[in-house]
Amino acid sequence: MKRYLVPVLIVSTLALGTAAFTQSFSVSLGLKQGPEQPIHFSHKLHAGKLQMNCLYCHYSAEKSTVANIPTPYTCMGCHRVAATDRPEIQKLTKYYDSGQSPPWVEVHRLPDHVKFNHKRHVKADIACQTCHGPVQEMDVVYQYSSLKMGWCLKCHRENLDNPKHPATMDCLACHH
Amino acid sequence: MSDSVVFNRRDFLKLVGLGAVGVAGCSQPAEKLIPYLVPPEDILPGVAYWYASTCRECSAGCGILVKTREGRAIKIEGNPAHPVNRGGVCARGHAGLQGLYNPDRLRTPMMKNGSAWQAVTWDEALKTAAAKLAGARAAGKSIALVTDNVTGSFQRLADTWAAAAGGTHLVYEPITYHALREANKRTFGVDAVPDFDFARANGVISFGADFLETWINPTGFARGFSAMRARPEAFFVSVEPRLSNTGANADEWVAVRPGGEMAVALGMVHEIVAQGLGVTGNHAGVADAVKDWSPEAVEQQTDVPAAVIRRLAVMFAKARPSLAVAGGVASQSELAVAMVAAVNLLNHVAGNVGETVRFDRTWNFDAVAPLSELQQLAGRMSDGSVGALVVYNANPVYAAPAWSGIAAAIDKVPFKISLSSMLDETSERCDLILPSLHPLEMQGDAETQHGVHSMLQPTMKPVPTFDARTPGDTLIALAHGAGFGTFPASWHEYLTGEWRSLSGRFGAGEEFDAFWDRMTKTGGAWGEPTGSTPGWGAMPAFAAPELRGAGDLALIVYPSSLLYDGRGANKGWLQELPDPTTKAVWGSWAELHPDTAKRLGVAHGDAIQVETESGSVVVPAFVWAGIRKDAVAIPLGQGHTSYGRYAKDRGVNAFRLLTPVQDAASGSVAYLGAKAKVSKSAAAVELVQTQHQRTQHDREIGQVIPVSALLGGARAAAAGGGGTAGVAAAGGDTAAAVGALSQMLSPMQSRPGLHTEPRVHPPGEKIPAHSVSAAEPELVVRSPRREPVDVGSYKHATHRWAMAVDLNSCTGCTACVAACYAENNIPIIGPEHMKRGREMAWIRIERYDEQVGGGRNDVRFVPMMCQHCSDAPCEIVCPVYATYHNPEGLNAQVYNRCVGTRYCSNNCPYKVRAFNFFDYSAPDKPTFAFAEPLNWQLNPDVTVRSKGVMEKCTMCIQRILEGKGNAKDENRELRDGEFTTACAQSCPTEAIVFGDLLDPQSRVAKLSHGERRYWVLNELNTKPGVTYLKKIQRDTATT
Amino acid sequence: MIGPLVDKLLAGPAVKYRGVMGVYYYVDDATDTVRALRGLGHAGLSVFSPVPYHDIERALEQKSSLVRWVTFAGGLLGITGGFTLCIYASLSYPLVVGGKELISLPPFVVIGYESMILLAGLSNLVGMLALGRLPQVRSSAPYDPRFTEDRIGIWVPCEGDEARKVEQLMRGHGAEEVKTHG
Amino acid sequence: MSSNDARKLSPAAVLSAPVEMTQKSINDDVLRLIGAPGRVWWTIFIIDLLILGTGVIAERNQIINGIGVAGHTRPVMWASYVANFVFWVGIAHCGTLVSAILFLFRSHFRRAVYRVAEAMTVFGVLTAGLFPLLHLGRPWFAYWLFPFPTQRQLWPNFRSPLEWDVFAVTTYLTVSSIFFLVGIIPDAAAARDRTQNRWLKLVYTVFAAGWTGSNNQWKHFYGAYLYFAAIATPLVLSVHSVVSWDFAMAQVPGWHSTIFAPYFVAGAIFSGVAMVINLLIPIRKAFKLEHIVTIDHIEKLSKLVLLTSTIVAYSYLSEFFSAWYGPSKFERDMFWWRATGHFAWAFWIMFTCNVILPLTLWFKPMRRNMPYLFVLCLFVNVGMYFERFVIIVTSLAHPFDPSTWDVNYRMSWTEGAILAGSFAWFFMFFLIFVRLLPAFSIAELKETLPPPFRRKHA
Repeated sequence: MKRYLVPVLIVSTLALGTAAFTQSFSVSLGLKQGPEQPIHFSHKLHAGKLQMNCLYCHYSAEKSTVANIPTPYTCMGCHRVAATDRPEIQKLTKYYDSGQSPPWVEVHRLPDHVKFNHKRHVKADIACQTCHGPVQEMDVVYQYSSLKMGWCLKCHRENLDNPKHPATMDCLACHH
Repeated sequence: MSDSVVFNRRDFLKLVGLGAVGVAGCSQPAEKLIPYLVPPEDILPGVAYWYASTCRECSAGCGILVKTREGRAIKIEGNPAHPVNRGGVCARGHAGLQGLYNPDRLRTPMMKNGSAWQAVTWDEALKTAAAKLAGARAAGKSIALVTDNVTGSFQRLADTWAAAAGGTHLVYEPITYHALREANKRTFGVDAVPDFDFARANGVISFGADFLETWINPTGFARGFSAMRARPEAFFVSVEPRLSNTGANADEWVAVRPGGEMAVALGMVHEIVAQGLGVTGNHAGVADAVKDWSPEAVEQQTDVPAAVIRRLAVMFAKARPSLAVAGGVASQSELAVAMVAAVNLLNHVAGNVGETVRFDRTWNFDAVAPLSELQQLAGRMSDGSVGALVVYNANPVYAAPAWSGIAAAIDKVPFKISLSSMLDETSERCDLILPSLHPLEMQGDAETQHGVHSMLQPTMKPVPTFDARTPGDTLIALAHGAGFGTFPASWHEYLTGEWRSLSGRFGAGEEFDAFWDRMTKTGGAWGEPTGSTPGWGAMPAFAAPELRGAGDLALIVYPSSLLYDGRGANKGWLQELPDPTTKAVWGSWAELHPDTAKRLGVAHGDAIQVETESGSVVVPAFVWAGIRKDAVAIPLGQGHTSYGRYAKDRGVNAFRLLTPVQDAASGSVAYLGAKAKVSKSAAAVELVQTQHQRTQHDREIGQVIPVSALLGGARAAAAGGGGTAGVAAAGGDTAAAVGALSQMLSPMQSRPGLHTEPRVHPPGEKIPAHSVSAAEPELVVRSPRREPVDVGSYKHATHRWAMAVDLNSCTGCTACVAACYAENNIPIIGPEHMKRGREMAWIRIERYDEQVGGGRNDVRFVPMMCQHCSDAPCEIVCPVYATYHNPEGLNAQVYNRCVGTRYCSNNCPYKVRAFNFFDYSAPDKPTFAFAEPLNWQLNPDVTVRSKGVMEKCTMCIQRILEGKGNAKDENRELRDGEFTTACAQSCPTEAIVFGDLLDPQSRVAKLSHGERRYWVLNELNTKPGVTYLKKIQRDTATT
Repeated sequence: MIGPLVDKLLAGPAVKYRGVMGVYYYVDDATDTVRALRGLGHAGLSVFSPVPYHDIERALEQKSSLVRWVTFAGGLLGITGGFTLCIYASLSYPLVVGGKELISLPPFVVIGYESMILLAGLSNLVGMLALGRLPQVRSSAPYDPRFTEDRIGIWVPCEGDEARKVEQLMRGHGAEEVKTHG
Repeated sequence: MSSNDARKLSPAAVLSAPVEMTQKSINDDVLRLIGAPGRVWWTIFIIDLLILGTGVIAERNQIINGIGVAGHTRPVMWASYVANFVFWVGIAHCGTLVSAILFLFRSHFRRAVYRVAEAMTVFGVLTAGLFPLLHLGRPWFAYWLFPFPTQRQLWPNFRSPLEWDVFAVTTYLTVSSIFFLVGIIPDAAAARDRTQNRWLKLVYTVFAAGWTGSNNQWKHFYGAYLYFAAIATPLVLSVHSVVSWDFAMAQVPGWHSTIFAPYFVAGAIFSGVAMVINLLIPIRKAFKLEHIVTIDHIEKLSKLVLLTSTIVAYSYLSEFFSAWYGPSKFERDMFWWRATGHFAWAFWIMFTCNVILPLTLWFKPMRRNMPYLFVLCLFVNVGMYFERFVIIVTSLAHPFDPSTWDVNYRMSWTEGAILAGSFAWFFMFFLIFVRLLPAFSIAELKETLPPPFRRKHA
């Protein structure tokens, strides 16, 4: 047994190293924890329990390359009256009154050399959850997908011949 | 890639106010932003909005559309609806953005404290200024207001303000049109600068007018000019001592002795009248007036052979309507009025007045003062009768001859206020600077052409880096503070008041607010041209100017086509764009004829000293045959002693060479009037050029087709019903056609042999889009097994993006290059690196002087960008697929995959790839090209490249993707021309056409299969996606 | 501290050898000895020499090395692998370059060829080491440093009487030195 | 008694050594080189490291600021770094040529010189291999040139000649290193058996891998060695062919030429042999090994220099001929410019050093004059460096499109420091090599001696 130990160790280290170096995982490795946000906003409550449409707040996702982060103005549309006694809402009101945006912490970050177009994907009937995961179950939003190129390509490869919304593998589509 | 230089999200939120939208109205913008063609609604991040406005980079006042993203202006394009430019923008127009985001713009009001500048608050500054103005008025002194040619409502406000303040409003422009106005007053009885309809003319003779560069309205004229040149017979002859870039587009260059233009015009008149050509009804009394100017007599005075004058006269008279224009340096001499009058007479006898010379829509230079008025002001300043001076945008300390005495006079004024946004030479001498907003940030209007009321609207909220105000508000605040005149509360109120009076004429019966919104949205109001054609008035006296001075070379000081009179010098793009004539950047030069240079013992690039009685400068010599042996030419624009990092201490200020010669009639300064002494100098100067070869060494990069072959080919095609290009030309049995054929099929290009034949496509074969090219290689090595790839994304492609570049239209103006810099985040790298050939431009204009030196003129401009070859040599050699062929035929460059082997550039026969030798996008590096806030201009749709990667033309892939997305949103097919590349959009002559080659109805497909097509270096079988159209070569000598 | 450890390492494991080692200077003496020993039926003998001597090899009736086949197999694997890699890579992400076909065999020849040589070389090395039992920590016979200088050693694994006979035979064939182990 | 006989039998025809040699004396002579280095060695070594340090600093500067610190321009996007690469690959070629091709041809004179030549090969490839990395705009991504599976599913482009380079050069480095290390095994055993220093003994024990010289080891050793030689020979030819294809496969006038592969191989041998001579002459002098590396050996090498010089000369002339006679105006202009344009000085240095000066080797006294030969070979190496410079820079500087002409490349101090550093890097290995490992093949030298026979051999 002992004489096999060294080769087994070497081989498994190499294999793991290669995997770590070259492969990404389409699901984060169990680190389903998002950053702490200035206001404890719960998607689980809004998108899950209250069944709000994603595009109600992130309205530019279907009109623009960029999905907007809602301004306090959007929030206050409801929270002028709703749940005004909660401390988090009072925090929000304070931001709103002082004319400032809460310093939200970015969860999904693409490198600058990737141009992702939200509009195209939303209009191709791809559910937000496909990439962002079950946001409606997340109390604190975390990065669900790896957002790596191989992960993007997986879907794009599968839909190359999609008759309605053909995907592309052309590099220029995202890198320009 | 390091996009960290690009604007970040937080800045964006601040700027568009999204971070605080609806917060108790406390940060409502002063003015509403009204986008062009889209309803003003919430501004979405990631979506581009367009605002109509007016370009204020020169006096022409082109209509522009400004593209904004995330609330910041990132691109300027021409407004196709605007009558001045009809869609084109020149390089200077594009560079307006670099004025907006100029890192050297003043950030706050500044007060001079001893010799140092001190930042002060607006309140404090206004209080001080108002007190000083009030003091000056109390002391019975006058107050002088000096501006550039502002026109429109601001002109009226300034006039009123100056009058109320007890002073004068002087409009100072270094380049003026006084001779034109004066001559028109004398000959036609109209004191105006007429419009010129180049498009209608069948032939143009220019007497020194650089109408494609700076003269009156270069962009608009270029559009008309290209329309004219599209007609094979329409000729253009340039009569000037130095071949300007306008002259470079001529079929013939008459290298006239400096100051001899008038004589040539009169010689032509003499001949026309003698032969009874033109409109004989206009000949009355003319023969007598020009009796001393027979072609033979003119030959004596001008070195222009009598035969040439006779030929030109006949050509000109027969090509009705034709057009003769007088301008440029030729019209800025001691006796300039006589010269312009002679050209007027020429137009008159040929019957062009009212046809191509139009007085129904005149140009507005009414308020511009000649130099003599500036001298008078200087005199008043010197004798102490001026108590305060207010300057806006004018920079007379730099842009006036030293002998005007303005600099010393300004120092004598007790208190000087500048409203400039830059610390230029004049502002530097002031005591207080109240920085003004950039025209792209402010509300206003302009009336550069009578009857064309253009709107200036703020295309973005003022750049927060700079604490500036609208000059109108500043003037009003000063008047209020000093207690003179009656003015409305704000400039906005004044402006709307002015427009209220226009609403009656241009309104569609709507409320004023609706009218105002419509005006801002569309860019202004302009009705049909009105006015009558004047008749011939008095016959003026004709006399040619005499050049004086100790030297033996006539000094020609001309405005630079990029820096103009120097106001563009602090814009990196304009410094880095190669001058269309010399391809020189970041400096000054003096042009010399090779024989003159030889006589002086000077080689190209050597330092020479040019000396007049007023001053002397040391510049590198630019030796070429495009200038007469008895002349030396220096461009204006450089030699700033302040004005910002890009302008300071670069080149020489040619205004300093001007001798005290003024137009006798108007008092404006004479740019042609001195003789200069030129000698070799030992000083170290450097001439940085982007192109060194003046000819193409028979390589047929830029090709021509003789007009005879073109007409012959058309006849043959009509007769035979088929055939294209050279083969068709051969069908014509004329000797000219055979000559054309031999010219097209040079030995280098065509060597058919046994082993070379084109691949035959079986009928019905489907060729994937990526491999389509209009090119028909003459040499295809047979490779029967080579099939286009038809898998993956390649399977479904339905477009093949391509371009057609018409060399017959290209005037070499470099507007496309500037547009590309703006659109594609191309960094500027400075002279040191330009010298080493590290230019980052994705498109360049190659210039080949095939025949220059008087007589037949053959200058070819070849816009050279990535050819997007179907069989691209660059792609094969990249080891990491950083460059590859995309399904829609584009040669793609993936920056983030590039490792920087530079092999692709080596293997590119067109040498159109630019390499990031340094980190131009890292703020901590000395090579950083986007000094804050220049980075605000960066296009967020285009990656900013980091060091060590190759980049090149993408055919504006971001626009292609956007266009395809729009079509998809609307569930329709793409329409030809619904989007185009930045270069094509900007081109004043529409020489570049972009589109889908697979759409047989597209303009590009039609042009690419037209008669004049060819492909650069086609013998290399690259199958380019860019088709060039041969320049039409007209031999005026036989026309 | 480390020094003695190194010495210990270099000394290698203590081994008990059983057999006779004869040391020769002359090649013909050694050849004769080998022939004689093989005549007596000693098959497992080894010869140590500073250079390979063909006479001795002939006397030992050595067959040629099997390394060539290992090399050949490696080369075959290399060229197949090289082409496979190129073709797989071109198909897995189809990208057109220079208007060429996806599977353009001519350029792949270079890759196939170089891979062939690389793997042939590596397998040649592996073959040599494996067949020559290298690297070895423990010699199969009592080694003498003179064998890398100018002496030839003949090792006959044997015991007891046989050893004595061998020793005599060696001395009779001109051995400079004979030593019996075990 | 026995050694006397052996000496009597020693035929002068095999080795015209002035000193009579025995197997033992070869051990003595060769292993004498090994051991504690003296003051001269240390002085040279420290100077060498200082130069190397300058090169490293220059490279660091280049990585931080960008490749622009070198003198590249558009259109001269490749210059000294690629020239260095080709130069060092060329140097590297001679070693394998001497050890493998001459082995196959049974040219016995190689035995005296092949170890030095082979060491030169390995160190030459190690030096050459640096340049493809450090000439990159983004050297930290150089690993993208190697095929490895990634989540991006992107592979290198196997159609690119640069990718061929990756395969050729790594293969060459691997195979030549193995060849070198395998050849050292028996000699390392000899050194192991002699040295008294425990640390050196440890080193040699590792290099010797337990070699005992048994008949079984010798059998497989030579079996493998033959096949190393057999595969290294086509490898040598292919590697420099591939290097030449970096240029020949491009369509740049002056590069796109069918004769490049043989021409580069000949040039590589030319410069490599010259370099071997440059290394051997000082070594044999400094270590008093004139009887092992004889004048005859050197003369044979110099004949190889002469032969390859004529091949190279022929290639130069035929290039000009085909440019002149052929149809391509671009080629014609290019070659005319090469000989008369801005870089004509480089061309004529190349031509003089590579074509004219080696003509003197037709004369025997010149071939046997060691100082002369040493200086000549230095010139040949200078000339061969300029050959690469001329091919790369002049061709790029005069491309199809005349608008890009006349932006001339000028070498920057960074490039100079890196070039000097590359020499220092090479000599650092070489200096360690001569002091640490047997610089001449003991086993093979012994084979040149007649085997010791008691009787007259039948």
